[in-house]
Amino acid sequence: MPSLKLPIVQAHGDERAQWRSLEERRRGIAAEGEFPPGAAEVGTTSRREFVQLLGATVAFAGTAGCFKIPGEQILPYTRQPEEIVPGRPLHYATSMTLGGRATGLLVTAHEGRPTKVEGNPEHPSSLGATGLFEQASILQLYDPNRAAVLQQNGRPRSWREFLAVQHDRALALRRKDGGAGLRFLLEPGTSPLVADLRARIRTLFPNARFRSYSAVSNDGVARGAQLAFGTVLDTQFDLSKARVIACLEADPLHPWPGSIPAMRAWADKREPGPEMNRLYAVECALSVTGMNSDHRLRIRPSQLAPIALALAAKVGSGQGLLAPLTPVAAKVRLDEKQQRFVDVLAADLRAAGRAGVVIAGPRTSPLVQALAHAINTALASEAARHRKSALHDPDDGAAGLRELATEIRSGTVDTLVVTAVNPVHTAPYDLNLATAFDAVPNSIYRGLYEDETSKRCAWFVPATHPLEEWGDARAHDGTVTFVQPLLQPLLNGITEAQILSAFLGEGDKSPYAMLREYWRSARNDADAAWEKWISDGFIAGTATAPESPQVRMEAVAAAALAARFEVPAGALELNVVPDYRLYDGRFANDVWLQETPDPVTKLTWGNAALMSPATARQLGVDTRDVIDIGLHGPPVHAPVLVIPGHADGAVTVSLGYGRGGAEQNAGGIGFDVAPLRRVDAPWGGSGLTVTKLGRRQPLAITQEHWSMEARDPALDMDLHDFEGRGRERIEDARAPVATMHTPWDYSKVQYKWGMAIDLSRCTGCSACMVACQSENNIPVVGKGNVEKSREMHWLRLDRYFSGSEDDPRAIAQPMLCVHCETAPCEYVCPVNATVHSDEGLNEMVYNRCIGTRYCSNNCPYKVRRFNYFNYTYDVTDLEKLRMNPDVTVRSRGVMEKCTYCVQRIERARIDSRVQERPIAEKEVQTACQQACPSRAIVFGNLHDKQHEVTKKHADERHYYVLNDLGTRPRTAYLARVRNPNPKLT
Amino acid sequence: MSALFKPWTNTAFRLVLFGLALLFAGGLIAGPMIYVRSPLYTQQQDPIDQPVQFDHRHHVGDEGIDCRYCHASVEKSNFAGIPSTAVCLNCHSQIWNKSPKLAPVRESFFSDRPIVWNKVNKLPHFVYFNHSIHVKQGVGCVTCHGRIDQMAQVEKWAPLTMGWCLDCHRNPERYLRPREEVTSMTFTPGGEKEQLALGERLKEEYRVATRQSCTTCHR
Amino acid sequence: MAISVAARLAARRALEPLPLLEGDQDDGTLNKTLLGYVWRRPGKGWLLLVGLGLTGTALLTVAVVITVAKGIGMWGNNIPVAWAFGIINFVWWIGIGHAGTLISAILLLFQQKWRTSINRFAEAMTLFAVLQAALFPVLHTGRPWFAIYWLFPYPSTNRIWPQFKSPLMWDVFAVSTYFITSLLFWYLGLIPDLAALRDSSSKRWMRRVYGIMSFGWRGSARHWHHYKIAYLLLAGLATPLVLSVHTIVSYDFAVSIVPGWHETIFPPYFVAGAVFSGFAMVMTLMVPARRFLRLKHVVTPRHLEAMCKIMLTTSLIVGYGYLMEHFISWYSGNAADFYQYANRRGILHGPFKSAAQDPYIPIFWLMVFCNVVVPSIFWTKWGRTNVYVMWFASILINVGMWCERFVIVVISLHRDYLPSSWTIYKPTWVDLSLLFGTICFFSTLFLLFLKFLPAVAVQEVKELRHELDTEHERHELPEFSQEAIHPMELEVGEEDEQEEKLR
Amino acid sequence: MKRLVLAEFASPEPMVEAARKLRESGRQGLDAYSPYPVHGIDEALKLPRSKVPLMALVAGLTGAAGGYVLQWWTNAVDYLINVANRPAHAWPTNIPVTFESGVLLCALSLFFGTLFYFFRLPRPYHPVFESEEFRSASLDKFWVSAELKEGEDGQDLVRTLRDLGARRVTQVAEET
Repeated sequence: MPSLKLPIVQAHGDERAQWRSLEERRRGIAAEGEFPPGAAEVGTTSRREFVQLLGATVAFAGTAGCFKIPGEQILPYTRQPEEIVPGRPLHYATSMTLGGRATGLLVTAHEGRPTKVEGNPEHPSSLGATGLFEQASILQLYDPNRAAVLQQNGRPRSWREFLAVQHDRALALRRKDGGAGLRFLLEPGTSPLVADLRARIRTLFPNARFRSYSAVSNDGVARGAQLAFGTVLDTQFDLSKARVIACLEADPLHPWPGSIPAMRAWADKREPGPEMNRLYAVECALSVTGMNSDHRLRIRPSQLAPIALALAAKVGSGQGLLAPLTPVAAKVRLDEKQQRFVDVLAADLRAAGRAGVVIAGPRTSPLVQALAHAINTALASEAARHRKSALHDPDDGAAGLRELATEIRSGTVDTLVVTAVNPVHTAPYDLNLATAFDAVPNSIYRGLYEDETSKRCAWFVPATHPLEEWGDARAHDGTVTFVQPLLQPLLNGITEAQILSAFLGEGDKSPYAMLREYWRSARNDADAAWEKWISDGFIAGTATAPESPQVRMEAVAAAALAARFEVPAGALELNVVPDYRLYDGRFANDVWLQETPDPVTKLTWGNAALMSPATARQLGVDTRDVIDIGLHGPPVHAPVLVIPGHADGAVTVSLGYGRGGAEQNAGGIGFDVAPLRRVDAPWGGSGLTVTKLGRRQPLAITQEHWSMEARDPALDMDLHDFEGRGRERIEDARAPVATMHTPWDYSKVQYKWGMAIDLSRCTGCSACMVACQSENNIPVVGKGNVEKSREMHWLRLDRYFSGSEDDPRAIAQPMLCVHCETAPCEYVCPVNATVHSDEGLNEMVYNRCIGTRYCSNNCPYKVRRFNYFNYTYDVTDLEKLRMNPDVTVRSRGVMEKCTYCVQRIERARIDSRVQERPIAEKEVQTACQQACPSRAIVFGNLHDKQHEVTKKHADERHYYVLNDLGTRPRTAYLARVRNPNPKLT
Repeated sequence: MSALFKPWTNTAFRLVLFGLALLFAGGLIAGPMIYVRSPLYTQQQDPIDQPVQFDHRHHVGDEGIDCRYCHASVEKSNFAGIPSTAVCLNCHSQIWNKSPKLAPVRESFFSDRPIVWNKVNKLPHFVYFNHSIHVKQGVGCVTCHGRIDQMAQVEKWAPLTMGWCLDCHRNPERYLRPREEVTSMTFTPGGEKEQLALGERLKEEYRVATRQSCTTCHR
Repeated sequence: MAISVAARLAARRALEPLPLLEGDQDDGTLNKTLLGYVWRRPGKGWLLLVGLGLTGTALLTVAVVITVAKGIGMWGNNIPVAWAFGIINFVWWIGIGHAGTLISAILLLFQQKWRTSINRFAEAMTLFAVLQAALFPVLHTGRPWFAIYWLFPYPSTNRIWPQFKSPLMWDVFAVSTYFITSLLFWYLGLIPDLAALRDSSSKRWMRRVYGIMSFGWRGSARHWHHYKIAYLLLAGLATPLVLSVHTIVSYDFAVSIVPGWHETIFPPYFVAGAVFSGFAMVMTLMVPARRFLRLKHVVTPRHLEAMCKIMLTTSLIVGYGYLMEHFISWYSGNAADFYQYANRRGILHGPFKSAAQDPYIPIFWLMVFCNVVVPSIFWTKWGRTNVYVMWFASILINVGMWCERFVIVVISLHRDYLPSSWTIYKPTWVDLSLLFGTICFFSTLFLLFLKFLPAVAVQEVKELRHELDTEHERHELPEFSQEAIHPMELEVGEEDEQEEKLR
Repeated sequence: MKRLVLAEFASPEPMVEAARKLRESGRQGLDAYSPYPVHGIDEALKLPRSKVPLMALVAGLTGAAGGYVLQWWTNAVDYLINVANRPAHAWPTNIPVTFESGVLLCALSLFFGTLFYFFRLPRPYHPVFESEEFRSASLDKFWVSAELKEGEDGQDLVRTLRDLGARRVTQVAEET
């Protein structure tokens, strides 16, 4: 019997106290009142869960027929925690930090087992939504590859041993020279608790040094602010105030840490009409933002600065703040197309005035940043918000690493504490960090996995997962946010705070105690407000106040003058970007993210050298050809992926692959780009060498075909077109189709479920895909099966290109079961395994399915997925805990597809009927809807005239995909309307 | 030289053919269909041993303890709930607190290790049953679990096949009872006719809307 | 002016049909030639072929076991191409299985005398072909252990029934009915010959075996009395049945909405294709068989020629089908439909450039070549009388018809409505061994049949000879009985060569 | 115990002739045997019209009706489910199965009915098999059999048969 210890059951000592306090303070939807005891079964595995997994592992899983149901056992609690009602999920507020920016979360737990991550509606950086990373973190929590053993040079050690050793050594260092040999390399953080610990360590070890490092650094921001304002400021953009948005290599429409509010604000202003915003993108590789832009200029990275300068000069046009730039800009040479773009954009920005904003990407050069700041200040843009950065250390990319490396080589470093994620793998190759780390006598690495870095460190300390730890952090706007555990560390993880406290000689202090004490000391209202803070997940009103700094124009102009723009003609340029799915590689072992297609390239399980069709022709290569690419360093083997819309003469590669750690899933996937990065040029440069190896390599791409081939599933039109001919296209696409059958009468039933997807809002970020996977226990099929196009995603994002291959118009379309009222899949099923419910859902009954796959053939949307193998047979006990107990784990040989999250509907239905009331409007949300940062998906009862979904179904933009087949879908799509500048079209 | 076959072969041949036909019809069709309907397959009346000899006859019958005292989440959750050890000791810390029969209970409580019960009413993993709604709509415990108060050792009483579920979901009025009588082991409205009358009334009153859509139970 | 006698003879010769039986036959000689070989010891060639067949059958078993044990994932299928080799092979074999019943039933109703010499042979082929086909519908499901009984309407404890609107349910009934009926039809015809074997055998135990198999048939007039009618009725029954079966198989596609499947022309064109491939397979097997079983005197060039003519006719129907599909796809103005066929032919793709780059285009053209171009050789008398030509042609036709099913199943699916899901299908080794394995299994069964049962309906041939005698048909054209030997003499070379092949 | 006189003829015609003569002479228990159906023997023996077609018709109609009712009852009555908004009882979709089930039952009745009912087979033993020569009946010779009454020695019958052109006449007795 697979059985794992339930933290609540084995809780003891002051841990128990925490759990109690925490549970009293849980926020959530669990029914009120006194709860008499109930039972949980088999450790954390709930009854449903357990039987499912048993079913899934037993051959012939899902048999209703020939086999008796095997014996089961029930393990009730000995003492029942009050609020736990077996079979009823609880919801806890916590948060997850990435790049030092916390996103507030609401996590669902079944019998103490977190199973699903949602956004915290009140939290400023979540607004109820989540990105891919947050959604996928639940899988990481139960990752069987996670490190579990604290070790010294490979020998297991206990935490207390570690404390003892380090304490003595630290004391020695301190006596010697005030800890001059003590170095900390931390993950960029904003935690007030950690800040406090650091301060106290400094007082003990005056000569110790702290640095932070993350491969995905925002170094441009810091340096740019330094240049423009003379001080380090962090800039956020409130796009609700913006009508004209210019993105210079910026990607605000993908849920990077802290960009969810931007996505929401942008989407809110995409309703066709005068208030509609307009998005310009200037970038090298086609980005999510680029796909959603109204105008896009593709440029080689080296061309960004000149264009920014030209733009600034043009916006200023000789007067006001930007005047000094006009003479400098004279040296800029733009081709006719770029010139035109810049002119029009500048004019548009000037016209927009306060409603205009220029966003420079976080990794662009300081000059570009400064110019953007200058323009925004000149426009008095209301969208740009400057705040003091909440980060502990300046975000200077790999610069800190370089200093550290030199210090180590000079032999001054005795003890090195690393909590930064896997620097040895992500650091630019010219630092040769691996050998440097070897030279440190007492190096300590805290990580989730035994990765490349742990191999180089004397001590390895397993890290806690965010869902296992007590802590705090600051949101993108500085709001103090709390991290609250949903269970005790499954694998003896240690928090960053614990590691730091080890050097304070405070002994083994629980993270909870530390946090509690710190806040008690930090705020005098802590005792009174503590419960509210924890249950809210953050302290309202703690956002950092915006500042309005002066731009040091002369400095900017000087920098612009000094800048050298010309690049050797014909030189190939490299563009390194963080990966849309793996970030910097820290999520490389998260198979959900590995199998989520890249929003733009639709590539899964690996990275590739992206280039434009023209460049590919010029280099004589094609998709899947393996090439050697090198930039002043050892070359790396990379498969080519030709992608329309990429800038010519440049190659884009992404971070995070080619991992060599102990993570089984990440190993051997993709190629490592570190050899292409140097400390002074971490994001690429010119002079890239490419040699064709004459070898080909399979790529797991989920969508090979780019064109819509005249079927127009995704309607995409310009504003003026929408007021004219386009409207007819939409009306055709929703015109009723003649039928022989009298439509089924749904007026009698209380609920008529339907969905609406607004293509104007959808950016294609793919957060919904991961949310769906998490909610519905969707299996991962692996690279080989994706190559055979057997991916199982119930919800996929189709990406189409139209127009020219070089400058295509791209659109993303979420495609999931549209629940046709006259579903073609149903009448071909010989065994009634897919039929209609009384409320009009297209039901898929796994246990009746015999897998003829006829339904899939007859589904014009191809949203049905087939279990070609038993994808769950090797799920470990640990992973079983992750499964959603409300959804059947499908066995081999059965069809599956989107159910409109029927398990949520049924739960709500039963609750509402037990409480003798109708289901409330927001009570049933599908997983995809809940996750969507831009609120593109709406779901609900079409009988409810007030419901948003009903309104969307009446919207003038609504239509049905493949309407002329007469399938009468329940999911309506809202045509995408773009707002191009007439002067550019 | 006589004929190829003896006269008796005629009869033998026919018998063999008949036997084969019978074997096919019985062994391949009728046999299995009878088997899956028999307790042999449905596991009704299978004796199931429990770590503690808990006697429902005594607790329910004699003491008349309400089902919900132990199966507490039956009105709130899909799962009726198995009492935690603490609940047992609510009483048994006072009475029978020395009884060797209860040794495992005390052991569990003090060692903080759960008692491992064996499940009696098992459903396949793809079936989602929810107690709360059934209790709310006036389906008596006894309707599905039988006369627990007469079982020394609880056994599966109903076949729990889909057909059996549908019986009630198609005409609930045959089984409904007043909410306050749900946990009663002995409630009866009288005969068949009274039950139907009562059922029809309660169906209206409780707005019972039994569903037969697949996703009601399979998700 | 007067026409010379020679010329008149020549003219008559051209018009007169070739004889159905050659040489001066009587019941005795027929018994010797048609039953005799059953008692002969199996030849080396036969043993060799059976050996090969069994090896292939073993491979088939492996493929089946792996498929059931690991899942359909072992095949190349994907989404959108959820059906591939499994269904292709199914339709191909079912199609082949049509000739037998057609020959024995329809030709019987039309009183075509020439059927008698080949019907038993063709019926056996039908049975074994349908047996191969029957393997796939269950095997290709994801959970065969349920499919095997959930597809039948039996009262289950979960009260749920099959869904009779699904063409797959129609398939279940059609295929099983077809197999059972063909089996009974074949066996009923076999009974008198089994009795003949019983009585002509020298070994007593063998006589016992055949005695039991023939249920003690004694050729009583009272039995013949019912027998004739029963046989005729079964034939009358089998005729609409054989047409219905492939019609229903075509519904699997025609009833769906997949572009390239949703075609009203499918039923007739599938039936024609089935007859086409069926006759091709009979030809492929008959040409060598009549040589090695020494059946040339009963299976004469006349039979071969008749089959050639039928193949020619059906190939024309099929060809017309292809043409119409493409024409309508353009005429209807439906984008998805037009793309579907443009993508098959690779030319005349209109605005859809991508349609010209499909990797499956050669398969389409191979199909056209084999099914339309090759059979047109039968327009010539030479093509219809030269066994080399018709033998190789028949093999090519089998290939072509397999390609046709590939074109319909795979090419249609891999380019359906939403381009986002378009993909390419590649068969795996399991797919290939399933195809190859069934071919081997089929040949094994067939070889066993040839060895242990009379390949020609002896009693019917005897009856035919008797009729011919009484009609004095042979007396009308004495000189032609000489002439008619001609085509056989031409074959001498070919016989040796074929014998070489087997040794 | 049953006794038979068997007479072998070289060709069908004399056999038919002999059969007719014997019947006209009012002899009971006549039968004829041939490797293939022989023209004219039916009326020679005055065999009644066969009931096989009737049986086939009844079986076929039963099958078809059963098939249709099955589909209608299961899909439209017993468990009515909304399948793709199609009518629960859609007669056009029922045609194929109706037809097939009709054919199936008809074919089964034709095979087993004739074999077991009309032919009274299986019957591996029959008095005629007592004679070795009778083997030719399924190969190339034509036989007539006549039953002998109680106490009849059958010499005259043998003679008449010889006169009718029988090449060989034997007498067999049913083994008991």
